[in-house]
Amino acid sequence: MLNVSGLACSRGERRLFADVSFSLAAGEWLHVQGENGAGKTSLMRLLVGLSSADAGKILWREEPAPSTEFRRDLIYLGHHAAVKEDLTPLENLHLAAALDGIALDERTSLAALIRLGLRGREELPVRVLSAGQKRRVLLARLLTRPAVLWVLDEAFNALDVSAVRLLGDLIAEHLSTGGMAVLTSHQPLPVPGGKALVL
Amino acid sequence: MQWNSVGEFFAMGGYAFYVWGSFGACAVLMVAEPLLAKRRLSEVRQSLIRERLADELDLQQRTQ
Amino acid sequence: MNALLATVRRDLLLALRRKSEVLTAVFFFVIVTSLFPLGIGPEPVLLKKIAPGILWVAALLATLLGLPRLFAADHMDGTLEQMALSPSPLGLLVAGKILAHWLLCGLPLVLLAPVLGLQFDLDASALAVLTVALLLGTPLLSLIGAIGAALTLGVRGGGVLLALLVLPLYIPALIFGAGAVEAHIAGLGSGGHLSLLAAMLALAVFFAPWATTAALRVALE
Amino acid sequence: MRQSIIQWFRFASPQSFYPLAGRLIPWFWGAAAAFGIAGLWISFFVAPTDAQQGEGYRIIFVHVPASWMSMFIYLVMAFWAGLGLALNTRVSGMMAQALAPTGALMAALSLWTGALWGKPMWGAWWVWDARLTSELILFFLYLGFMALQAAIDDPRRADKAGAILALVGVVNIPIIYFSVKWWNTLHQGSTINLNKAPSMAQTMLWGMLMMALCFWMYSIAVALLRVRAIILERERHTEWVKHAVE
Repeated sequence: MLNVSGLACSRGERRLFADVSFSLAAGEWLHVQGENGAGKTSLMRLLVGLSSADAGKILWREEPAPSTEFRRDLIYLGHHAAVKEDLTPLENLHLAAALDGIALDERTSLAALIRLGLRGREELPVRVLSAGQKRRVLLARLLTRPAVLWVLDEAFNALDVSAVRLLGDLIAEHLSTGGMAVLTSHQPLPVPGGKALVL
Repeated sequence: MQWNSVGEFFAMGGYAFYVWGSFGACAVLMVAEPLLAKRRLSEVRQSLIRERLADELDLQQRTQ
Repeated sequence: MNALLATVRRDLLLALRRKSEVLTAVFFFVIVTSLFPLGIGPEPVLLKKIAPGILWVAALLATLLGLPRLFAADHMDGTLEQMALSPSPLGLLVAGKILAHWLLCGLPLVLLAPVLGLQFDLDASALAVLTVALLLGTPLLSLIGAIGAALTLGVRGGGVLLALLVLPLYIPALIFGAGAVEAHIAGLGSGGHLSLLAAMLALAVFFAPWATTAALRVALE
Repeated sequence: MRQSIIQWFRFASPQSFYPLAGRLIPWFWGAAAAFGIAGLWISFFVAPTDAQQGEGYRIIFVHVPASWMSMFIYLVMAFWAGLGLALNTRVSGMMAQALAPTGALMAALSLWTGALWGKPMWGAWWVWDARLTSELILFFLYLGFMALQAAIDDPRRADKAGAILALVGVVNIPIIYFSVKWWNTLHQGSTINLNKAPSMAQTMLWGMLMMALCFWMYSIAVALLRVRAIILERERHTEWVKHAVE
């Protein structure tokens, strides 16, 4: 479903990578590896359509991405917290859903927050939560926002042992229902299978 | 030709300051701008030539 | 359309949690307009003559004050990135943010202007024209300002640069806005000015969100 | 048809534009000098003394061409910027960047000569005349464009942001000009206008035309010179640049 061919990217004068090609089918995931500065994040941003490639093509369901359909199927979590500090976790989830034009009932959002271990913090402003808990609020979007392709950049950072296991389970569940994922990480990931791409 | 003498020409009927001020400013700036642009070009060129020389010297030292 | 309203609701909710930021611009407007009589002297005829210009310049600067924050916070915490990747068109979300900015920074000025106009001895009909002119003009200021805010997002010295980029583009709004009130006071009728202001607003509603979106995509790259 | 499009795109690459610009520059300098000599000859020795403004009116022979060029260069700049945005050609952005300082210079000259004309004619260095005011705003627009480009480190982003600003500016210029004119008539503008010498004789028109052509050729030459520097600065890490300089 996702076909990437001949992708090239340079930052300023420096060529980061060239001729990156891979494809993903339902239930598959890709582990993007590489040293610091190898261009993992640049590849992720290229992939989701935040920046444009020097060369190469990205096809989603045989159509060139980024299209509206691609964006509907995509969820991207990057380095940023991407949550509003002044709002509560619950408000954050609901406002994000509203911006995306997706219906979200309170049952689903509450269940997502509880699954991510935020019981009792649903109505506190995010500002008072710890860094790891903020990260969990963001991860809750994986449960409230239906998407086929998950692009997670360093999603396992700043998470404790139980959260790492939880995220691993979430990804495994997602893959088993026909989803796809592209992940970057330095450490081995608690998700079975997966293709590897070294930059 | 309406000028009877060089002095009259430069006096510009009493408007010398204004007329020569205008034409003079144009002349000065329109000479200065190309010179600045030219200097910018030669500076880049010089630094490129320096870099190439450095490359050559580097290569020489390595082959020795 | 729902996405637009959702953005408006979100930004209003956020502003409600941080009231001080909204109130700064309003206080600025009040203080600046009150400073002029103190600097110029209390002569009613003169004050009446310069009132439209002062109120408009103050409104312009007050709008400018809130502009750097329009996208900066969302840019910092990554929510702007999420908006750019949302299935909803970014143009609509941007339009929503601009509308919210106007509701927070522009509308209070419109509502306050008649009160401040009293300081300058403007009569009731002149105050009405002033309010209508600001009602048409302040959204225009928000729309044009949004382009500048997007262009200078995350750029060195962004705030000052924003003023340099946006203020020249504000001149037509200032001329027709203040001109409407002056023409009314002079007995010439303000219809022409106001309809030109409305025409510019229509043009800006159409183009500004589009240009802002393009600038934001460049800034996010 | 297809062949000619490819031909055009060949020149759109910095690598082929750099030597092309180098070959063209002397021709434009020559043309600028020829038109300049002809223009100056007409301005000082052929054009008669004006009955109303005396010799002071001769300022229009530089003021009007500078004003024309300052507006024209903004249009050309916006054209290149739009081309760069639409086709993603690298040279376009560099051209826009190279043109801006020359445009700003022309606007500055127009303001300076306008002030020098205004002092003897209106008795004041600065009068809020519609043309001068628009010129001042245009000058600000140039400064904004240059400041924005200077503030952004990544040249690709600088080009794109500058392009959007130039296009916004070009939409606004007619609106600004019109609004300033309207404002000026409402506030009783000046009666003598710098740009309409009362008895605009044929020879005066010729003088202005020659000087305008001189300024035009000059602008092209200096912009090409600057774009060559910009090309080398930006492409300094490519292979071809290493061989381009001797």
